[in-house]
Amino acid sequence: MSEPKPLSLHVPQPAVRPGDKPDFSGVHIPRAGTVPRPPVDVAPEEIRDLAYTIIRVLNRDGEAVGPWAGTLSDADALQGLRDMMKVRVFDARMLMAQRQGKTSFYMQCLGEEAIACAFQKALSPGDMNFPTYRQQGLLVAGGYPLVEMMNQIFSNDADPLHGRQLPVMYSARSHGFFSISGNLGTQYVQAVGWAMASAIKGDTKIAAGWIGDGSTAESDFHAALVFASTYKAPVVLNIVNNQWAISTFQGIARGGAGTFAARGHGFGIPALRVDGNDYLAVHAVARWAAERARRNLGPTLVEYVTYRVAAHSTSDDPSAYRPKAESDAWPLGDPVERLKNYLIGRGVWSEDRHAQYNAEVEAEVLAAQREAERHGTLHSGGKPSVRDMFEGVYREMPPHLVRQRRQAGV
Amino acid sequence: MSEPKPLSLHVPQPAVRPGDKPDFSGVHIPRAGTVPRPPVDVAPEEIRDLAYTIIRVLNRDGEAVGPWAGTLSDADALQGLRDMMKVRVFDARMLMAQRQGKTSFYMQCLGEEAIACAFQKALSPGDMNFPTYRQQGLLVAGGYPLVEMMNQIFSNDADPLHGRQLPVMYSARSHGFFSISGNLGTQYVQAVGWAMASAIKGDTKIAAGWIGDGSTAESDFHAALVFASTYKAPVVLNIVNNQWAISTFQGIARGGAGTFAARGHGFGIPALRVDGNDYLAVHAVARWAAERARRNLGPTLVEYVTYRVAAHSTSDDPSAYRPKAESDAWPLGDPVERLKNYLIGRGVWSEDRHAQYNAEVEAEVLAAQREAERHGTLHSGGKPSVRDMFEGVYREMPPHLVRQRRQAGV
Amino acid sequence: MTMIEAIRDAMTVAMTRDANVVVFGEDVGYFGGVFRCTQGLQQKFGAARCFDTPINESGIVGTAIGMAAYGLRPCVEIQFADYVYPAYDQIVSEAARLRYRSNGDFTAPLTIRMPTGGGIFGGQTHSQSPEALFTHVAGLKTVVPSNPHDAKGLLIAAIEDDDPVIFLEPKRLYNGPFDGHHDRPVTPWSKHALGEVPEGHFTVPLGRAVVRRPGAAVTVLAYGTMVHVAIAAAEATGVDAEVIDLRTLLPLDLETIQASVARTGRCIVVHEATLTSGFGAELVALVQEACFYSLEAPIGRVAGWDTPYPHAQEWDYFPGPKRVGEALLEAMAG
Amino acid sequence: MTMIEAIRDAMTVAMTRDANVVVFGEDVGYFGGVFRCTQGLQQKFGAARCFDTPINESGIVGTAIGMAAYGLRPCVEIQFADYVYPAYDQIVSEAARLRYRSNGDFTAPLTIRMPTGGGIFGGQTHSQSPEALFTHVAGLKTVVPSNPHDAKGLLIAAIEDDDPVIFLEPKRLYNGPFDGHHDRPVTPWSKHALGEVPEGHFTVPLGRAVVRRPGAAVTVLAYGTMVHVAIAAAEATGVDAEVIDLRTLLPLDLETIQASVARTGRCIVVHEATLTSGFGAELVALVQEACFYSLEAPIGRVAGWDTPYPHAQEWDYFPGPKRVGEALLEAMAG
Ligand SMILES: Cc1ncc(C[n+]2csc(CCOP(=O)(O)OP(=O)(O)O)c2C)c(N)n1
Ligand SMILES: Cc1ncc(C[n+]2csc(CCOP(=O)(O)OP(=O)(O)O)c2C)c(N)n1
Ligand SMILES: [Mg+2]
Ligand SMILES: [Mg+2]
Repeated sequence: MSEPKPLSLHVPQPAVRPGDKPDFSGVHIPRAGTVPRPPVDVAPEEIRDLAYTIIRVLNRDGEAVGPWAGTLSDADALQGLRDMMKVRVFDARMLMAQRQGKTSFYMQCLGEEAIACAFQKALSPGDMNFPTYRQQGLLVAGGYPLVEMMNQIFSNDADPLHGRQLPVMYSARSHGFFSISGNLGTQYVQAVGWAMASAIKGDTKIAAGWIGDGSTAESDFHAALVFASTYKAPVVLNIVNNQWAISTFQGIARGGAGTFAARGHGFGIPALRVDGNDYLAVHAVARWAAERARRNLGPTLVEYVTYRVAAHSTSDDPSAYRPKAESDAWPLGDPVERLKNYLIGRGVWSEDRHAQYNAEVEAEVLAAQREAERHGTLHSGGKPSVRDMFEGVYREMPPHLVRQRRQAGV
Repeated sequence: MSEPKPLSLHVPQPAVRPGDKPDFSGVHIPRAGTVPRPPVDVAPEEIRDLAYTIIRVLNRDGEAVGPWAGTLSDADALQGLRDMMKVRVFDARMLMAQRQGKTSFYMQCLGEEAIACAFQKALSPGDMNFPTYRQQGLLVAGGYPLVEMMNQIFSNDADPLHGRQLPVMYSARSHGFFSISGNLGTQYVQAVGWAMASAIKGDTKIAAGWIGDGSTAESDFHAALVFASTYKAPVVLNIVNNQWAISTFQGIARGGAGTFAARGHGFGIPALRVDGNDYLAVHAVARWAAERARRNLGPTLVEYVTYRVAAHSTSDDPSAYRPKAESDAWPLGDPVERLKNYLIGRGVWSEDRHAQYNAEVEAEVLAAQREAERHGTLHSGGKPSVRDMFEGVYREMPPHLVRQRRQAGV
Repeated sequence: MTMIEAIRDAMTVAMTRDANVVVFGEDVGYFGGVFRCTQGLQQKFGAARCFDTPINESGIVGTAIGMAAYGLRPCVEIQFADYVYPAYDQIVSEAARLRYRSNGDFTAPLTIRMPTGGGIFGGQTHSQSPEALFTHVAGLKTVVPSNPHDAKGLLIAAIEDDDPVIFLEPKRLYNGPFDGHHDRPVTPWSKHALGEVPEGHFTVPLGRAVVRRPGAAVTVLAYGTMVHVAIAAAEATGVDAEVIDLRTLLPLDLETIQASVARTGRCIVVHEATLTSGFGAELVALVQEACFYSLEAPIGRVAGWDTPYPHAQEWDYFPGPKRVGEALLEAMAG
Repeated sequence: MTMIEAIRDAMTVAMTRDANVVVFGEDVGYFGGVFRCTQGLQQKFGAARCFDTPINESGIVGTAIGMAAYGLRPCVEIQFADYVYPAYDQIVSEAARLRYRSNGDFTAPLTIRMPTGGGIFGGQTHSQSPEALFTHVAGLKTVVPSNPHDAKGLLIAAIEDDDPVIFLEPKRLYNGPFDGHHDRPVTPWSKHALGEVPEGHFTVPLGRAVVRRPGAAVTVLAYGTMVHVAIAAAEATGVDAEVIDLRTLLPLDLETIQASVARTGRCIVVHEATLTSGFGAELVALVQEACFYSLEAPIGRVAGWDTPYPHAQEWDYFPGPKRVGEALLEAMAG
């Protein structure tokens, strides 16, 4: 070997930064309908390709095409559209409420509505999601009352979590929605444990873990894959790749890997990549993965390719790190628009009905907000009690907490 | 879907247990010389197959064959044989010393000598290994004095670590050997950081991380692969798959994955699997991976397929969890025997010279032991001072430790 | 019964009574654990209820939390307390807060067993006593038994408890009481009254201390191995010390402590963990607050030095009867 | 200068003087950190010396240890102290013990910065004060500045220190001093004497406390945000309290503390972290030992309640001037 040259550190950079023209030429998008649909009991090594492509159903003309099409009736698809619209209106109102000081914090899922909304429809009662803070669609599509969500967001006196949790950190066992943690990634391996428990008991329930592109770098992602792989846990492991982790582009977490889905290969876990802005595709893949789990065939890793249109949270301003117009250039379009066009094409929906439903849902959300606000918002009206702050640390309050509560005069 | 059937938990089991006949029919071993040798700048996705096969050079007839052969002169191979023999004799003596109560604990690498000994020869001065407790071969092949190793093992008054560390937890910066930790996996990501530092500084040094099959399940394995992949760190990431993690067979850590090497694929890291009992193959692959790192081409993951012939440590008795004769049935044979036969075949070694060298090395090791024992063993003779217990917690002793040291009367 | 047998017996009883109790960890299944505490459980209850895990402590606790949320009662083993740190996030951020943050919608009734303490020449990564890292965390209970009887009763109580419990097993006590005289032969538990362990189901309730040696001159607060060391120190010095075995660090039985110190007017606190920010600091803070006007001398602490646990200097590090005895005499002189 | 600017300035100075200083963490590179503490550093020093990392705290600290062993001086950011737990093993088992276990063959001169404390309605995962989890660990130094001047001087000292330093930045102080009166408008640092920060290189040595408010009646031990709260409580109650800003928790400046308590005969300890096993317990234990015979009243502790940090009840949780004032009066009455 000749005298070695100096090494240098490779630090991945996104294609563009503020001021640059948005550029998604690096995102390879196959035509809708072109990716095959294997049987659910396929051997993982036979479908490695599915981790490097994008499963898509809705084409540019708004038609559902290919082997993954046809999992939903028109009525179900209509319901999906309504769910997504409701999530979007809900997000917009809560964003405004935060700006008005009615709560401290909010997180939208703008542009990602299809993923949680469609996934929820692939589950059965008793199944459990282990979500992140960006899966409000699971609750909305699952019929969880909007007013309860708002009560939590406002930390008011009807907040089911008694003001203890940051806004949007819901918990709803009744609706298959595990308590959200502020710590990234921890829920992923808990989902595996929950699924293992179902298998240990000989039950039929399955679990779904959720994680963001950035958070796949967390160590509990690995723990989850290791345990899921070893015990063939009946779990669907979802990765929502919305291209950004706060200010950090997905290339930092992905590194030299082609895709996040490919992470499954090292574990023998079948991995699929799907158009996250295509409600029909998401549903079809979710159903496929859920069926695998239900049939004791083990875990599936699913990467949803989407784009985080809004800021990370109300504490964030993305114009500091990415071009303002980047979301408009996102090549997979808008999930609501795409499903709307499909349903109009099917003759079961129209621009008018869309506008009308939007008005209805605005009214519904507003009514829910009025009701929630009757119970107070963060800085005015009803509040959870100070006593509540001391309750629930343990099942029974131990002596030292009783002393402290007394000291606090409550 | 029809009514789902009850789920059940899949708990992997080894093929055999104590009392059963050893069975390695599941281990697929390709013929020596059949696996191609790609150029070091190959695209990782083009060599995925190398993670599912075994690179082998020495065939059954003791010949070096195929594209990975030829990296070592006869003189170097002879040195390799001597290194392995020395490690083996050293291990045997230290095991005995532990049984005699001269130390509290010892760990052998019986059957795995080729890996560390051959790898060390692929590095250059200034490179750094981040080893586990089973890479004593790195030190021996690197020329670190046996007596220093023994001083550490005996925790005597010449122990370079002043009695602070468990036996075998060496540290030898001068010999490219990072301080061993008792906590599994932590060193793997530190190796990546060390390599990144070399790249940041524009130096030419590379690092090597070491981990066992069982420990790949640890989360820091993931952290290491994520960071190595993202920053293309100049590091060789070694996995020593010796089939066992204390009492746990490798199937528990590997789960549904075909091999441990395959874990690299999800990160776009080239992954190779090599016959860990074939000194020539280990060296060839190590050199390939080291060259990649040195040429700033990034990390390589290497899985060494081997077998832990001895107990996990002196605290372990493997007859409780695996057949006694399993190691005899191990299809990749013994590394010392294989290299010996090769060298005899080459006409540069003989059974007699082998026996003679063995006697020499026994004498050398015994002499080293005598010298070490002059400095004491754990329970007799010279000891590190109690004062040493208080030193080195910080660069300068803070007041509270000064107080405590005084209190201890030293 | 040895402490190992008592712990195994506790799990057997719990698993027999409640099909939701599951046991897992590294080397815990087929082999029965490196200290053999789970020996035979896989054979008895099947591999779905007692199994080996991959070596990932965060995964062990994380899956246990998921299982507990499902309705199981996992009792998991961390092979050594020194290896609990990779699981620390799951314990602190998740298990400890799940009930609170979900307002009881989900709970985490799990027990995390781990061998703790030194005295076996295990060096810095087989000797640690990390209890203070758990007592600082709201939502956790922390238990340290000092003998087979309590180990069984406390472990059953821990498994049946609806909150997460950290269960620290002083490994130096596994086979016999240990009073710090490392140069004397080990007496087996079979020769000790607390080695007599009732058959079947019983509990030692969490949160109750017990006076192990009554005395009038000074109160010694101890737990685990140090209970035996404290008794030995009292015998050796002849100081009429009252030795309290805390058994549960959190919730703490402050009443028993307070009653004793009010009587004796003197107190020392002993533990094997490093001194600074150890659980002894909390004990001192509580006692000086509760008993300020009865205290006749400063409360002394005897603890591990603020260094990593060394290998060769193990017996210089370990706070043995000599150091405890000196502290007793000092408390009497103060 | 705000505290954010002071911290940024410290890193700029350190990076300018020593090419071995590197800075990295989540969102730390291009964007400059969610609190903007590293803004501009990537532009100034290049992406190889200031960069964004994958979201893996163990990876951040683990690679930093490797780099430090190589010879660099990494100064890494954990986005919130609440997210340090995944890195806890690397900190406790590795960084803290590397020098000791290798007898100085390898060392880990690294600084781990993290925003700490509540007061921004961040709920239980953006409000924690985990300092006691570090002070219990031999081999670590732990620093908590209370103002821009000290933040800069201490951070430069930390980066230049040859041992691993945990550097906790009270986020509620980033933009102005905060005395717990959350309903009053924030005064910016530009109006505070300690907002005046010398240019260029200077250090505030680790291990030295400072008296922030002289007084004769009672000693208050505080650090970070609570220094300001304590001063406000003293003003409000009229108690002639001496407020000591510890600045470094470990090594601790016991001399300054002892001298003060010996004079005042009374002491209270305040921190925002949960009470039980908090660093306050250690302070109480040390003070009662060192000053037993001068103490005229029990040492009081004012701290966060032993619950997770709640969202809505933030100001009921936060140990504000009212509670500290009560403790002052109680100490005077005791
Ligand atoms: C353990 C931990 N580290 C860091 C954070 C801070 N943090 C909150 S969200 C976030 C980015 C997550 O990105 P991604 O996983 O892609 O999810 P997304 O927000 O895009 O949905 C970070 C770094 C955290 N909450 N927990
Ligand atoms: C964090 C941590 N967990 C558990 C252990 C206990 N332990 C020591 S060695 C070992 C098995 C490791 O097996 P493997 O990685 O295959 O390496 P091998 O011993 O076979 O070389 C275990 C579980 C440890 N040292 N550290
Ligand atoms: Mg994202
Ligand atoms: Mg192994």
